[in-house]
Amino acid sequence: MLNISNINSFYGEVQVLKDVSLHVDQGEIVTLIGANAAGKSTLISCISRTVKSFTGEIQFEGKTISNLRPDQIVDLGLVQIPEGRLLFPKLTVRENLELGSYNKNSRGNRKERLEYVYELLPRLKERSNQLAGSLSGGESQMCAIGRGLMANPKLLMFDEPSLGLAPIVVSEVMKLIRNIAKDGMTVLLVEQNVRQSLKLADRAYVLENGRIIMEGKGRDLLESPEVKKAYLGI
Amino acid sequence: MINKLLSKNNSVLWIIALASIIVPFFLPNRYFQDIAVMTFLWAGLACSWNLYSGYCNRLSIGHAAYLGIGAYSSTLLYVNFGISPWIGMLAGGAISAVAALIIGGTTLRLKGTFFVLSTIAFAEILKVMTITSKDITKGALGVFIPYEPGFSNMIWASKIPYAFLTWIYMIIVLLICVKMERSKLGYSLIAVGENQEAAENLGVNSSRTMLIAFVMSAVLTSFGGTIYAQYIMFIEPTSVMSLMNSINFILLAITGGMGTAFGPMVGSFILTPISNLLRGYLSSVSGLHTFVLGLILIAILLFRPDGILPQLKLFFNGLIKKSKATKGV
Amino acid sequence: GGGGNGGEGGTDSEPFKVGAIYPLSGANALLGNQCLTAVKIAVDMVNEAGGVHGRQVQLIEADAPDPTAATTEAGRLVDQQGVEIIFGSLASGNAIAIAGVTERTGVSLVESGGVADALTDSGFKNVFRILDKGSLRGATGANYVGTAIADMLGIAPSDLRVAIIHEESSYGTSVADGAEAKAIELGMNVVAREHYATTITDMSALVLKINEAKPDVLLSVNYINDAILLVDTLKQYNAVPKVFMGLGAGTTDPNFAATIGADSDGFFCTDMPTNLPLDVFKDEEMRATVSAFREAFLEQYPDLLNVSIAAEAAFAGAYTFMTEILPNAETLDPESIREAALTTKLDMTTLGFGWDLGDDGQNYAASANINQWQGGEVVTIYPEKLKNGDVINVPLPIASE
Amino acid sequence: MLLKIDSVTKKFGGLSAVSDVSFELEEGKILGLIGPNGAGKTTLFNCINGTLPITEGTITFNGEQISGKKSYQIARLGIARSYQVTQPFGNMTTLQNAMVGAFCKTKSYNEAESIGLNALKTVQLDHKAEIVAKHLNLGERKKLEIAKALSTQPKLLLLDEVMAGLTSTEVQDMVKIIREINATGITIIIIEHIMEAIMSLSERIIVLNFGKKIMEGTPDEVSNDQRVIEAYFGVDEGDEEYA
Amino acid sequence: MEQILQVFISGIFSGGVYALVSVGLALIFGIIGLVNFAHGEYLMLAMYFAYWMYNIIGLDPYQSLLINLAVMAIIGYLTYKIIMERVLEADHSIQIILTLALSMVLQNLALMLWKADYRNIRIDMTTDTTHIGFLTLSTPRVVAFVIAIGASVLLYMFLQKTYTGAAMRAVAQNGKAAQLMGINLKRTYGLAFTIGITLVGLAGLLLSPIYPAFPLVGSNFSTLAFIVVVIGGLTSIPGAIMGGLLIGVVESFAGYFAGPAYQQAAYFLLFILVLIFKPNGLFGRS
Ligand SMILES: Nc1ncnc2c1ncn2[C@@H]1O[C@H](COP(=O)(O)OP(=O)(O)OP(=O)(O)O)[C@@H](O)[C@H]1O
Ligand SMILES: Nc1ncnc2c1ncn2[C@@H]1O[C@H](COP(=O)(O)OP(=O)(O)OP(=O)(O)O)[C@@H](O)[C@H]1O
Ligand SMILES: [Mg+2]
Ligand SMILES: [Mg+2]
Repeated sequence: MLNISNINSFYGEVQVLKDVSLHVDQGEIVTLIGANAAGKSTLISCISRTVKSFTGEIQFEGKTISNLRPDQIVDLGLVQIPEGRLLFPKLTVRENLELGSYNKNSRGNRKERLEYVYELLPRLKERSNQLAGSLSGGESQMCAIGRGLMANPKLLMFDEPSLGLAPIVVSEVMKLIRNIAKDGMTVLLVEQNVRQSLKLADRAYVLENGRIIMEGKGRDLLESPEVKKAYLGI
Repeated sequence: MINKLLSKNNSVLWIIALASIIVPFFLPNRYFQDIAVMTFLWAGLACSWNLYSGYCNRLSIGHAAYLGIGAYSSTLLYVNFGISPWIGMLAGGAISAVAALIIGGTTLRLKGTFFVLSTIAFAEILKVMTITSKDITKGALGVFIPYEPGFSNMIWASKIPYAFLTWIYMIIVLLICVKMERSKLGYSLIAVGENQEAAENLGVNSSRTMLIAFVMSAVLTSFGGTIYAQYIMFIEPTSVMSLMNSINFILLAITGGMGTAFGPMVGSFILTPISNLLRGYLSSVSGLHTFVLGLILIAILLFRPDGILPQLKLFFNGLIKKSKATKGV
Repeated sequence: GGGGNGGEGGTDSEPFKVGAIYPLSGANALLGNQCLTAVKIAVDMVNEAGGVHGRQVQLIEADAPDPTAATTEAGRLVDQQGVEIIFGSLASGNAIAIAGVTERTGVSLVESGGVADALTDSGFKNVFRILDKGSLRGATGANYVGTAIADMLGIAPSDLRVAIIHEESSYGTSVADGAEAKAIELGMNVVAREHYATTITDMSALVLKINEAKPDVLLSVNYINDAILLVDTLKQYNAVPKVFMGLGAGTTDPNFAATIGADSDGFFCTDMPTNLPLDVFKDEEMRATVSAFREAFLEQYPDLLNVSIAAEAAFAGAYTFMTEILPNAETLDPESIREAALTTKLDMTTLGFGWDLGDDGQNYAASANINQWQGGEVVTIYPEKLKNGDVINVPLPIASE
Repeated sequence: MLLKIDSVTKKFGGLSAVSDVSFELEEGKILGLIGPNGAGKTTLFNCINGTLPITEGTITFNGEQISGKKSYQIARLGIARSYQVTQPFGNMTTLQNAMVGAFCKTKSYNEAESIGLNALKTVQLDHKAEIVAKHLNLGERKKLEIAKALSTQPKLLLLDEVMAGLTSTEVQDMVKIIREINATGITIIIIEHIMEAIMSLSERIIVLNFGKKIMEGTPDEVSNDQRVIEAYFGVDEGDEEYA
Repeated sequence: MEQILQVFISGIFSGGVYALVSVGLALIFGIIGLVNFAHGEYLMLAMYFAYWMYNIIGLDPYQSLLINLAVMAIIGYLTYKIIMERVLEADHSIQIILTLALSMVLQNLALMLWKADYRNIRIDMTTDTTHIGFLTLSTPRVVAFVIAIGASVLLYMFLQKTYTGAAMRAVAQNGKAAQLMGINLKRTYGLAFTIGITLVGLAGLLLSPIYPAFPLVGSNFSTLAFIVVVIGGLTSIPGAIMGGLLIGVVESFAGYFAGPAYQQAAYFLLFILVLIFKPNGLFGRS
């Protein structure tokens, strides 16, 4: 479904991604783990085209998308839930969600999407008229996920959804991702929370210093001694 | 003292600043010397502006007010009471300090754009006050300084003493800026400009820091105002305190590089001669010279948004590297 | 630059350089450019007639939107270009700044625009002003109100309510000062005095306030744009006083009547003589000069109905100085020029008044006329010798009540 | 007692973000502060260091009442904090960032430079001393937060989620750094959602929920407390859940 | 009392035009975060354009409304494309200087091309008055007021009720996030800038029967517009409208009670008072 080949990306003179290739198939949960500053967010941003300084080829459903605008990518059904949530603080929760369905293919059935999201995340319904800026950390993350779902994406990319969340919320978020995937959505998950995300994933990639150094089934990687040492501190 | 200030990055710029005083001696006539005087004066003024606005990254578009206070204080003392402008300059500085305390006290806590626009408001109010307080300031008629050359009158027949005076003014302001850059005040000021709350949490008294810098900036500007008045020998509110003058401070500082000690100087060294020469030689089509100046500015900003100084530094660093490389071989 | 298309003069010496400094950009650009055009025409005429002391005149122009620029540009003309005379400068502030430069170098400044008293009261040696002082102009207008108009209205001067409005630059201020002093001297009731910035965009409050004071006569110093806005607003609020006495600048501008239309009939304007009929000039030669100038000027400003007073003054200053004063100077050094300027007496210049400078460089033969708009034309009412029409519409038919 | 929090309440409009919280802290200790998102942990920090005025209660530091003082005054008395959302002075170098803090206690440029450099060394950031702070990555920014705070030479250090976004291995590094800092005699309060870190560092832990202190105890006591499990840890549903 | 009411009402009506000039400025600042110091120069361009339409083709400003707005929209869009788009990410100070330079360029371009002459449009309505009870109102100002308020309300509805409006508000708060919602960032910025310029164009048009066009006419209004916008809270459209009316009234009262020389000082003083007591403007959120 998503095919990335030989991506090299630069910030100024610093090379952040080095020859990265990966693919995500229809219906999968694929996770990308890696230390801080490994380049995970950069990779996601290359896919979304909010980072433009890269070379290489990105294909989505067989079409090359590496020269489209960010909004065109969203229109194709490839949506990112960004690191740090990036809500619209002065809009209400509901307005935030509605903006999620701004793109062409979800505008039409905004009502149903909203129902769906409220059903999946009842907390948001309670808060629908609150300004997003005053939500707590966990609620903000819920809102960001809900907003991503509103776009009715074919492939949803999560960038560190568990960052700064209380353990109980982290579990909730992980469950949520699993449920979304069960509903038929494809997921690319970027996480620092290696243990939980590997448990969740069908397949996983390990990114280190901008290079993919390992790939395999989630469970297998969880057992691998390198991963244990490098990311789990065991 | 000077030795310590000659830090490695700035040595080339110090050389340029110090050496620039020889330029007026090589200029063919008073016209070009006049431009040199204006260049030094505006370099000093822009550096004074930079002392607060540049380092703290909060633009004041009202510095013409302090220029005006400096010009009017010394001139009125001189014309009415025969007090030497050298003393008037200090008086102007004191009045500016008071004005800056009042204005700063009310506006420094304002955020970004609110602050920027409030500075315009204060300058305009001061201008209106100057126009309407006819009994003291002669209002719109302006004040004319009789031509009586003499050191104590700060009036000379030749341009050279003015060039010295404005150059010394510029150097003093530069020294103060460079000294401040490497001091607690400088660090605090830059930090406040970057993130006020975070700075406070590191023990920076942000309002005090800003106020001190703001007052220093106003006082230094007003010294320049006195020199300006003694040089032009005529001041009137609408031209001295004009918005255009306020804007000129910023034009020079940003063109050269805001928030660096030498940036405003570089800006003035480039823009002041250019704008004067453009006006001198493009007057046959009215408006052409300002039009061209505007285009030049737009071009600079679109292609070199950090100002010219960083570019210049890169250039010099390149030179230094090259010379080292050749030596190595 | 103009000048020097060579030809019959056969002058082999260097050209005689003169400068012109006017605000060609910025807020005063409109009149500044007209003045420059007028000076250019004067230079062309002089050159046609063989130049000055047999030398062709070369004009070098400069733009000075403010006094600082005026200083620098005066320096350029004097020190870089070597001009001997500067024509200028419209704005009094610029004139004073230029005088600062010319004073140190002995170059003459022939001023035909700035009216501030300070220019000739400050002891400058090389400043020669052909037109009247601001205070005198204000006084002339106020005097006419106190003497003639009070009579026409049948109100004793001491019962006459006058209001003064002026724009707040040095021009407006100095003229209004003169007017107020005279009005008080004549015992009139000055019921209001207000000033405003020319950038004003709405005069409702001003008009309402002035109207409150119920003036019979409004003495008004404006530039053109604000003059029109003022009259429009007076009309809207039905607050036109019995007599409107404009004091120069905007109210004498041909655009004033052209824009306001028939309602301008009866508005007074005190100014230098303007657009005088040719027959007032003293001889055929002068008539030819004036008409040639007017023609040449209007050719370049086809939209204008008449030559503006600022341009007429600029022409008169330059032309008179080059054709009447300089020939009387033995040589073209500052001393002789000054002597010629002060000793030459003329009973008429192209402005309609004479040339008779005091030691201060002020032309004491200059005096303002009392004019009135009639049918879109400026008609001179006073002084008697220039008079070419009778007063109409006192009080104004559109006056309130 | 180095720090004494006495019935502190902080209200935002109707919302009590911190409500009636009291505790004491001895010199030299590390205190953990946990609780669900929005429990009021960061707000409590903001109250202690004077960023926010408190609504009720008193805070005493080193025997001196500090509630009501401005944050720069409190910083000078010896309380420093790091930000959950890092707040570097983006256009200054890493060293200059630290020096801003160092000027809190000295006027001398050279002294400030050496204090700053030391702080950077402590957090292992000295190799980036000349890098402009906006170019640092998240982990480095977190370290810079600590270095800035350290360079004010505090007695009490408030650390707000300095480990969020780090992998376990990096977390262990950071734990070491914090221990070292503590070993120099600096008292620490630490907020963290990463259990492996907070459990191993803290001697005592305070749990906040809806602004109230619901529990105070040793790591063991806290992790076995039913209220805390319900409110914070969640019931461990085991591995199978994700399959 | 009647007189005071008259002063008040004439203030309100001149405030309508200020509001319209300011609304465009507030929109551009609110959405793009760009302080446009060249705003007044677009007012000038529109006034010149209205003048030519009247003088050459014989259409009065109300007849040439649509074509004038279209031209202003094109000019606005071109400015955005050629200049503004390149500095969207630049520092505030760069943007300020850039727009200042742009204003120098436009003012002097006008001077070069069209001379410094004042270009008046005299239509019958120019000096017409409308009477309501004992109140006298200048008819063109009444028209300007009504259209200004109407246009501002339309703009507000547009922002609140349409997809594109929502996109603009989103972009204003977080450009990157908006992009991730599928919003075309640059196009939205371009649209906001274009609408802002079109609105100031409308203001110029409505002003043209009462005020002449000349190269510096913009500067007579732009400082004022900034004051209005700040009083209104910088980014708030209703704030700009209320700010405009407020300034109109203050100016009017100051002119009447203290004298026209103090009009400017009065609104600057009001401005400072507002900032002292409400540092984020009357309608601004902290
Ligand atoms: N806008 C930028 N300018 C310069 N460098 C950047 C920029 N954004 C990221 N970098 C650098 O690129 C590298 C990779 O960053 P990236 O954010 O992709 O890492 P990450 O794997 O997502 O890390 P984290 O776990 O901290 O989110 C880091 O060294 C970072 O400092
Ligand atoms: N300035 C403010 N105005 C209004 N409400 C606020 C403000 N700051 C915080 N709050 C609210 O106070 C509550 C406590 O917030 P706080 O940031 O202290 O939580 P926290 O415990 O640090 O959470 P997290 O673990 O997510 O960082 C939250 O509900 C938050 O929305
Ligand atoms: Mg990341
Ligand atoms: Mg927190």
